[in-house]
Amino acid sequence: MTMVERSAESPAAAPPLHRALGITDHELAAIRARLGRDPNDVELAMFSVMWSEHCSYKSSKPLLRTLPTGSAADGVVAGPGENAGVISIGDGLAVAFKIESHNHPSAVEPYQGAATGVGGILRDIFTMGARPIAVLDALRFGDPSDTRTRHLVDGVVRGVGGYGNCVGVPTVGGELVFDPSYQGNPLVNVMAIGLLEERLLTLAQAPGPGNLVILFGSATGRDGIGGASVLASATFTHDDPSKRPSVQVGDPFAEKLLIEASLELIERGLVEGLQDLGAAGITCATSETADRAGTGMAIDLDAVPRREPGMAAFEVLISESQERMLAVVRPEREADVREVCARWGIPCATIGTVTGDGDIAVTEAGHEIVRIPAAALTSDAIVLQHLAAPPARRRPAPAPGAPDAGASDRLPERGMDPGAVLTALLGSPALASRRPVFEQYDSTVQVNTVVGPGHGAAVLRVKGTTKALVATTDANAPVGAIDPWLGAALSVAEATRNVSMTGARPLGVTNCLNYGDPTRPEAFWQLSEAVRGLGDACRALGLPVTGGNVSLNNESPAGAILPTPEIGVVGLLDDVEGLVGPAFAADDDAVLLVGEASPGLAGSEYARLAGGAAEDGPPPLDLDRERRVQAFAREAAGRGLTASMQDVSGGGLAVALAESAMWGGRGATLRIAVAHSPAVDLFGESPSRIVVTAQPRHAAALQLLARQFGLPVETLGVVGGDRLVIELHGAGATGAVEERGSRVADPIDIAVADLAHTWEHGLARALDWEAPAAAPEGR
Amino acid sequence: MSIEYRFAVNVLPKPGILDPQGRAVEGSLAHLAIEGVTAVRVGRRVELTVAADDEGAARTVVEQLARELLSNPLIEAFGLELLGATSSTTSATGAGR
Amino acid sequence: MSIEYRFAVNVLPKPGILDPQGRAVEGSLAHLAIEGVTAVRVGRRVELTVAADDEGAARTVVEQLARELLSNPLIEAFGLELLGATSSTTSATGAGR
Amino acid sequence: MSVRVGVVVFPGSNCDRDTTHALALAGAEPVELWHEAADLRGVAGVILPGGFAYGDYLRAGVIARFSPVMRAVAAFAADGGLVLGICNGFQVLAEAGLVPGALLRNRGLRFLGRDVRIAVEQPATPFTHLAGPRRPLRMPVAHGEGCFFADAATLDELEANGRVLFRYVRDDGATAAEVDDPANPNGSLRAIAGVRNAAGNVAGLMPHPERASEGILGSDDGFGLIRSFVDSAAAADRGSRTLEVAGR
Ligand SMILES: Nc1ncnc2c1ncn2[C@@H]1O[C@H](COP(=O)(O)OP(=O)(O)O)[C@@H](O)[C@H]1O
Ligand SMILES: [Mg+2]
Repeated sequence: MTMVERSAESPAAAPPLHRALGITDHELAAIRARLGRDPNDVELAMFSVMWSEHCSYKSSKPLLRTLPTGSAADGVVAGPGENAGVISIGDGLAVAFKIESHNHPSAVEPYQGAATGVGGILRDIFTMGARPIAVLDALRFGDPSDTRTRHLVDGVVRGVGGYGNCVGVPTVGGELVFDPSYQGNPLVNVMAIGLLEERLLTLAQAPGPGNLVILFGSATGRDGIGGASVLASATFTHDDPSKRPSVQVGDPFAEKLLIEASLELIERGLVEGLQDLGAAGITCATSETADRAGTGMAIDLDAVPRREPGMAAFEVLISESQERMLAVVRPEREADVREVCARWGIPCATIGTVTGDGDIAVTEAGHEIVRIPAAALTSDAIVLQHLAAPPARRRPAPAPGAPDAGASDRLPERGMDPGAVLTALLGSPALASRRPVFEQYDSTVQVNTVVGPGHGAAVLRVKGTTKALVATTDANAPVGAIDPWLGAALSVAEATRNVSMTGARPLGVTNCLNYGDPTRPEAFWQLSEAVRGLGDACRALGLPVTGGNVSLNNESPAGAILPTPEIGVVGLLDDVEGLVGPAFAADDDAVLLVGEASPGLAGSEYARLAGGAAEDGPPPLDLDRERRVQAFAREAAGRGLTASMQDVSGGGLAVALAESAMWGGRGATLRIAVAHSPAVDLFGESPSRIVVTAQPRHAAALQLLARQFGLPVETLGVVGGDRLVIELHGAGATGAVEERGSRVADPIDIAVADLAHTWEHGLARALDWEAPAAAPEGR
Repeated sequence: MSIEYRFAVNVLPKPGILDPQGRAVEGSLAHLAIEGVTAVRVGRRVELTVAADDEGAARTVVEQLARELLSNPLIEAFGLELLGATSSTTSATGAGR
Repeated sequence: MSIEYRFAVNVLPKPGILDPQGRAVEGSLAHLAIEGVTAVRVGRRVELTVAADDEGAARTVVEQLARELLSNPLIEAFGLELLGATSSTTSATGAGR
Repeated sequence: MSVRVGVVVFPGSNCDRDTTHALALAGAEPVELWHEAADLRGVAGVILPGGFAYGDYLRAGVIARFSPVMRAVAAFAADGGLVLGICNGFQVLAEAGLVPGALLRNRGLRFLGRDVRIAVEQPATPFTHLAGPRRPLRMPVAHGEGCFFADAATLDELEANGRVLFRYVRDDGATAAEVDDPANPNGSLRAIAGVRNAAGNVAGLMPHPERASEGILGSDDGFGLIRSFVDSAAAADRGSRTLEVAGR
């Protein structure tokens, strides 16, 4: 008699097991339909984790199907559905990359949550036969002055470093964003990149009935029991102890051995398929690999090595113990596999065989305790239809957490001192240097790091070739809160633009969609609009979406997070010698602005600084212009016309110029035509704009090239001196004298060293960390 | 006049929680030619002096410290050990070692 | 038939050795509004089970381990604590906590 | 024929490939030395690379010290063989007592990965004689336990006998302070970044010369140290065990 039946007989007792496991009555009916009978308790537990949002994508699957996934013509070797996307880069090599969230575990236990997040995404990479070569961490927290936030930032950063540093994969980039909406629900999204020989590409499949199923890596304990279903899918509240399953603890040393052993197994052709164990543990790894190959598996539970005595069958089946892998191996190669594992000191056990019946069958002490069609757990899992409805009021809302009364009046358009605004922006927690964070990461191990964290996209040379990979992550959540389509499209535009600024060609996009409770029509609308924006932007830019991750239910009792479409991009530079950086390179170089500002301050850092969002909405995005701007940048770099390139993003044109000046250690004397208002032209964040510097002899050719791409171009001035001087001219610079005072905006005139000082110290001050130790300049 | 109590706080991974350090130590025993050692758990020990009117008050302070700062209640458990007490106000550093 | 002894090895920085962790704990006391705590030293505690014929033999093993592996004599001093003993050969995991 | 230089691979070593790469650039033939084999395969010098041997659990370097390969390395060193420990390798050598001192947690209690500058204190050693004219040298550190510690008498002895090989310095070459000086990333006593044993044939340093051995990586200041080691190993291979070589 199953628990389900017992509950039905005594309705007054505790809620039925399926509901306690997070399975709705509707879902239970769907499970019955697939099995043709009632599930037993163990099977129910397996369904509960496999049909969780986290594993099944039951809310997002139909949306994700609309994304462009590319083809062999785009070089795509493996796309969504595999552990990571893989794209060919020539020379027989390919790059694997993927981004994933570990938001809820990090909220509970920041160090271990972040550490195991890194461990999990790395396994997705080396499972495919790729050696992990880089990590990027995209982090979002609440108010930096809050004690709990500081605790989380400290723990998460230590966790990312604690794991990545130990396994020897450099952390080369990421993001750190503060917004009150993340107060109860921080975001920890981690992207990993790997490099593989294309011939070694390995898929997460279990082909060939009769093949052995081998589990290797750490022993199985009670880690994260219920983690997948409860931690990752139910709304998180701090005070509900029942939703605090045992925390998973990461062991980066074990992972390092797992990387070496797995790559050796693949290199020697010893495995037919390989899958890491993540959420839902053995249940997920067995059913997904079998389902992909159209096979089944017979698993002997007693063969699974355990860390703890007395574990129940369901615990072994859904445990999320870290650092484990599942290999499908031909019987005659079992001994070799065992030898490799033994040499790396890794426990290894044959736990079953591949079968032809399509079922996951589990025996314990000789009795069959589970028989479920693999498809029912994975490809044929339930799909939910949710209602999507835009919010009733779609007028641009005040920035969350900001006082909303008279928001537009708070914007210091009138009589503002642009120099003071620029300084405030550079020292703000949003834009200040992230050095105190990324210095806790090893960013140079593996000797590939040409450009590490700190100045735009990361650049990694590919040994044995002239090539380099360029990577970045980006998400525009504030605009996404106002217009989720635009937020997602802007995120793609900015991430790809960051890559194009180096002269590299973006290869593909991975994404992590961090949204709220999909049963709320507004949250589901945000998600569907974001997926539409992601797809539209990628189609416009001609890029495949090769994979990603969806994290829903990012809500705390205080409310939902800003919808956050995290975008990861990898690009290819054919010749690393042609790399273009963002720093002003030489005195007397001409400074040009390609693209033009459009009005709209909502969602900008300037609006945040001013304490409210403008009433005018966010600036628009013209995807075709974005494509042309990036194509121009690559062409200009390829022809060797550029001395530096930098896109205009957070903090607007003034911040972009200040960064180029600080990073180059040299000033500039510039004049900016104000077409709209000083705030829009200096600090607005309208997209598709880049600052290009060039030797004077190349300036004319650059202007011509820009016009050939149909892009507006304007000469701003020249590099030189040790001050950043920006004068404003044009109609908008004066305005109505009676309203704005005689001088609308004084020129900016600040020593570059002062800008740098403000920028370097802003974050440590905001977090109350000890003064950041400034590293020697250069690099 | 308050008394100075020297306490030790022992923090260890909770039973069932993975202890990678303990595992690494176990794995290295063979190299040391040591046999018969099992169940190694690696934790922290913090020794400190607290000035208070009586042992109960001192214990309350140490317990708060252990709970909020020295241990992570999700994955670690702690125990207190009283190492000694001196009624003077001179330092009790090192007592109990 | 051997006896299983559960020991703890307490390892602490020698007097005079830098202990930035101890200082960091002291530095954060104010945030917790804790007063009267001084002389904080942060070290390591390792608990382990050793099977031996008698306590003396067990102690010898633990001492070797403490000296060679668990502590660095240049900077650390250690002490042993016997937590318990069971005469069966079943695991004594967690004893003494 | 190029000289065979051994690179020890402990479980958890993660700079072994980087070191191999730099050695090959310097013209050596890198030879992997597996931690479980007590055989040095006839190499003329041994490098213990960076990483997290055995996870750096317990204390950095301590567990690795007991692996079979370390018995062979100790014997090789006792016989005058050239041994260099980089970062984690330095920690292993210190734990094994093959170089003096101990490496404590960074004073800031955080892992630090950044470029530092080091001065070569002893230009005429097998580890430094080809360091090149650039002073100071810029290269990355990446460690959580790199604060060099020894008692005052030992420190005096090291200084008096030219056993301090490298010190952390500021941009202008001035020795960094022990405390609150960003130029000294871990708070090492007397800003010591690298030392050698009394015989002069075993050395360790915390910064990573192998990560600063190509211009494309931002600095090739470390390559001179790699080349020094390869050159000295080649000389030892030819039978000349001269440890002090003339400066350039
Ligand atoms: N959490 C982090 N980890 C590592 N690097 C980071 C992190 N946050 C920011 N960075 C790095 O700091 C720099 C500035 O970040 P950001 O402003 O998001 O870059 P961009 O404006 O180029 O998109 C980038 O090089 C980025 O990779
Ligand atoms: Mg950005």
